[in-house]
Amino acid sequence: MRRQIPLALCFIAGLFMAVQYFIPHPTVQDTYEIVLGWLQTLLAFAFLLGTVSLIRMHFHKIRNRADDRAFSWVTLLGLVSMIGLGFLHPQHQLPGSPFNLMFLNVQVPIEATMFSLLAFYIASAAFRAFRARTLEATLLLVAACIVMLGRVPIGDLIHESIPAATQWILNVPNLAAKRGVMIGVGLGMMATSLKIILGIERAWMGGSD
Amino acid sequence: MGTIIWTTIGAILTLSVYSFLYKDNPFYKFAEHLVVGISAGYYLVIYYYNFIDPNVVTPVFQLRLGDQAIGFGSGAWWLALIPGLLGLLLYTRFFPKVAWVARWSLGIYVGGYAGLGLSPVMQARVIEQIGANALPLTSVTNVLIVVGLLGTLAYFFFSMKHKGILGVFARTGIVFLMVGFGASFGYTVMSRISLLIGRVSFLLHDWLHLV
Amino acid sequence: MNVFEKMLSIDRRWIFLAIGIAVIVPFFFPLGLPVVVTPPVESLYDAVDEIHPNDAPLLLSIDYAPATLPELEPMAMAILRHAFEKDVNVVVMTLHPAGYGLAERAMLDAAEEMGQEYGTDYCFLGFQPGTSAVILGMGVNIATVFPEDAYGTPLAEIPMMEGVRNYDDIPLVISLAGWSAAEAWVYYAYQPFGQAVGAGVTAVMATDFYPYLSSNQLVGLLGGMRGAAEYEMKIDNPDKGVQGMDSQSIIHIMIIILIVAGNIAYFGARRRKKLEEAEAA
Amino acid sequence: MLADRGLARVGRSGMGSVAVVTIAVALFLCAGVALAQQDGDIETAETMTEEVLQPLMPPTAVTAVDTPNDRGSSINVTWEHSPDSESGTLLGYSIYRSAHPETGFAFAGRVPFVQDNYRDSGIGDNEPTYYRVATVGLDGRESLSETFGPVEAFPQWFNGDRINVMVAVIIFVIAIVYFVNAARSGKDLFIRRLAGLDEMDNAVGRATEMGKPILYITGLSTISDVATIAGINILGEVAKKTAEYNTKLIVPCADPIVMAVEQEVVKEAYAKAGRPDAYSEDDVFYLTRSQFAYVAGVNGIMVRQRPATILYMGMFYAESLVLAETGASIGAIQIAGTDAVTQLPFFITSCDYTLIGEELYAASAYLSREPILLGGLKGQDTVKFIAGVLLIVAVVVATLAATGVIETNFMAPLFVTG
Repeated sequence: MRRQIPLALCFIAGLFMAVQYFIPHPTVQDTYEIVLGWLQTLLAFAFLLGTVSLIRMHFHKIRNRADDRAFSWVTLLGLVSMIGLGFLHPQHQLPGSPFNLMFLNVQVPIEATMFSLLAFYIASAAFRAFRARTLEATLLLVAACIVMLGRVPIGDLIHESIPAATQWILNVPNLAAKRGVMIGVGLGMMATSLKIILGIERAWMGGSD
Repeated sequence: MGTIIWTTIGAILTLSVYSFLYKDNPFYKFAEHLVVGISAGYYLVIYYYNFIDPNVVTPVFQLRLGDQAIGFGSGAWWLALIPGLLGLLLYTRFFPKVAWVARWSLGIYVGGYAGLGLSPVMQARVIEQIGANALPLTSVTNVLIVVGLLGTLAYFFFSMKHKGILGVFARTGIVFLMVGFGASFGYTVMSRISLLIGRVSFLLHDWLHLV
Repeated sequence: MNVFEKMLSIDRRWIFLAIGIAVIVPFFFPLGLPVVVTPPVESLYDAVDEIHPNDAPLLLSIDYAPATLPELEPMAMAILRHAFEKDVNVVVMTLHPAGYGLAERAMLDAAEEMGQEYGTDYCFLGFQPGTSAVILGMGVNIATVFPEDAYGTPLAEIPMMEGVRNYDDIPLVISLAGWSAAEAWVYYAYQPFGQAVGAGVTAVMATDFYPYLSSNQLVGLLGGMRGAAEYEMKIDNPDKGVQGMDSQSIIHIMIIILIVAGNIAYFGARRRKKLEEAEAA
Repeated sequence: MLADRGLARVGRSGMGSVAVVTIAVALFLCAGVALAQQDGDIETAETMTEEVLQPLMPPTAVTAVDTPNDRGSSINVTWEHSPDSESGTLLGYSIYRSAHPETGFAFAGRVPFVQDNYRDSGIGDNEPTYYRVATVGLDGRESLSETFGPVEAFPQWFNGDRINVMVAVIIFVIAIVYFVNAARSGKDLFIRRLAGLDEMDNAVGRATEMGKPILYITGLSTISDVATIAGINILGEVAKKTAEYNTKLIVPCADPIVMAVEQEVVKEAYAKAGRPDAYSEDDVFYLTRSQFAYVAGVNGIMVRQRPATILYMGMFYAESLVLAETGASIGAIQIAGTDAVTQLPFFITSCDYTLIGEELYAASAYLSREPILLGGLKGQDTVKFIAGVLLIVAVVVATLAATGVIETNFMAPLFVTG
């Protein structure tokens, strides 16, 4: 019961999803869409699990009088206010609703700023790690420098062939490497999927036996 | 007026995040904890209204009297009970004694997506990629692309020692991989700086009206 | 600790500070770093430049949405300034539902700056859904697709639209788009009607458009912020594009210098260490 | 004596591999022939021509067939361009349909004049339908073609465009199952060294010595990305080690289902190590689904809890470098593994070791050394070998075709899918 049923369900769901790909008939395709809808709905249900986990962790921090417990209140307050605004305000998604304003003026700017930290980190990473220690490392840093130069106008001034070289690197070695990675990854994905469906790989339910 | 207040809030939070570049501090902690809470709440609400409400609640509780096909696909209302039931099974995790029942739902979820990782992947990532690479060896560029792909594939051989001809190919593969990675790195820099320009423009133009 | 080791152990926050300065300074003091004008931009500039003043209008289709605004709005401003400077009449329209406000904003800003008058120097047709149908229809008769302008005036009553019936009376169309609209202009305006079309697209999309240039289906092309900067240089009016490219150039060069410096320090420190070891032995 | 037995084993497995490869290539070629024939069938159906000339010349050779390999409700209408299409006097073509050959033709759709086909969808299955196509002039005047019909739309039970995909999937399944079974029967399988994984033990050991936690991140995606599943599989192996060494393991999650599965994985690992009490649900927890809010939270965990080791295994997007640079700044040992090609350069730059692409999928087999998982890896390599052989053959054929030595590139249809 504890292991056989989940493994059987996993097998049936996996087999169906793999086979439906070859059957365009509406009987199968409609079922496929229904099952896909189930999976998405299941994820939506799981958000309550996640939210409870988040609340519990911060509740424990507050109860254990952890150093940063004041900030745990901030998280809980943000969470509760968004859930409250979302469920109490019927038109929560309309522009100008409190839910939408919080999203646009708190979540969006913080996330956009976190994203823009990359401009700083890309520089510090290049300084720290781009060392011509080996042939491979040298190739990596030379290719990166050429492409960087080729993207800005100064590149043309340094040497007129830099933009063309950039294009060539992107279209030839880069393309070949990407395709190779993609094929390998495809096989890896398929093997992992197959091992899950057949119950060979069971780590997702806590391992074998 | 409202706009100014909201813009100021956004600007202060923006600066709080940038303060992390100097070191961890209470401003960053505040912004971090706030955005985790707000975004977690946001997604809970959005997923409820986009999936649970139309796929379970509406068909089961509001339209059960009408006997036309409702909800998603062409299923009847009782079909909507299934995802609802699977979803509720997940909540057995709150009760340690029956927590293992949640694995039934997880089994369907994991198995379903594993199945989707089989056939479409073979098409898009393997067959079509080989087809795109079946180039006539009539130019240096084509020769390099074919050699590069074969080399990269050779690099990913696990069950043989990289010696002899396989070793030569695998070495070639690493060369292509590294040039490719360097190129992607260099190519990305510009768009990341554009993001930073965008944030600085928000601070200097939209908020402070300096420029 | 010698100079190499000091370089290697530099606090990365100095790098962060340098990046921050490199982005902020050009906002206040545009450096106007050299921007080389490439042939696709040159030919688009020439095409606009050759339009007769106060005669048949340039059709500018501002087809971008907010997401691609930073890259494409500088292009719109530069082209409008160029046209207005030369007293070229401009008809503005959009094929993107979210483009209405953006197109109007760019048009009004440029017109105010250059002292142009609505109706005699420029006009705004607004938005019509159905990309390919709109483009094809305008090739037959603009007034059937846009019977009136965006503000409800019939086209016949707009002075500058007198004698403008279809593509025969429009020397050039320019589409600024972060999606397939620019291609649609090639397919449905150039292909059937032989209308001259130019385009401005994002940096990422630009590589896909080079084939159209080499087959002369496009008269010119602006790619990303850099394309805008080049156009701004052509019209001697450096603005957002040049500012952005200032920051981009400085930071790109700075990263390369950092890489070189890092390597010099690394190999310097290693060589010194080896020498010391040799001495000790 | 021992060496002899080893050789015999190698011989047997070699024979098996050769057999699998040969059968695979043969099957795949058959699939290609089937595909090529299918294309031929459609062409013969198109050869019904009727020419009618009118003032504004209508299109000729109007043909309609059920759309192949679909779910029904759709018919493909094709025609030959009206001679007027060259003259610049055409706006496009209008398509009309009716249940009767003579009357009741209703407008179905319009296409620009550069097009010579139209897919009429949303019609009933198994209902006889007649089609006419009209040229539409710039002035709106239309000129109708002859009627074509009847034709019926119907759904198919098999997508013939994907026969090559199906054959390839079957070959793949056979290869994996064959080698897994071979491994079950106790064959010793070689696997090449993967530096990042050899370092895993040291990395866990280092955290234990320093008395600091290990941070494990499976990326921001859901289970729908197989890379996430691979990350979960590796977590199983890592949790076994942390349970054994009694090292704190922190697993912040961005997806609630991934969290549920990972709690299961870690809890079981601790139970099996005889330390069920050492597991706390506060160690495997959910932060938020939102990309950079999650990053903000994880950055906070890094600078405050200062893990000695950080492992990134799964699917990553633009956040990879923000995470890895923050991790580097606190001096943690970092090992990454992802199949996200665009993020690999950043992990390679910022982490101590990086598993590239497929290496991520090999990791759980490598770490666990379970024979059946290693067998799967051998199967994977076999299919990779087949892919390489097919590529070489296809390149040779393409070269011969391009240089005119052979007439057609008969390999090309093999790789066309629908």
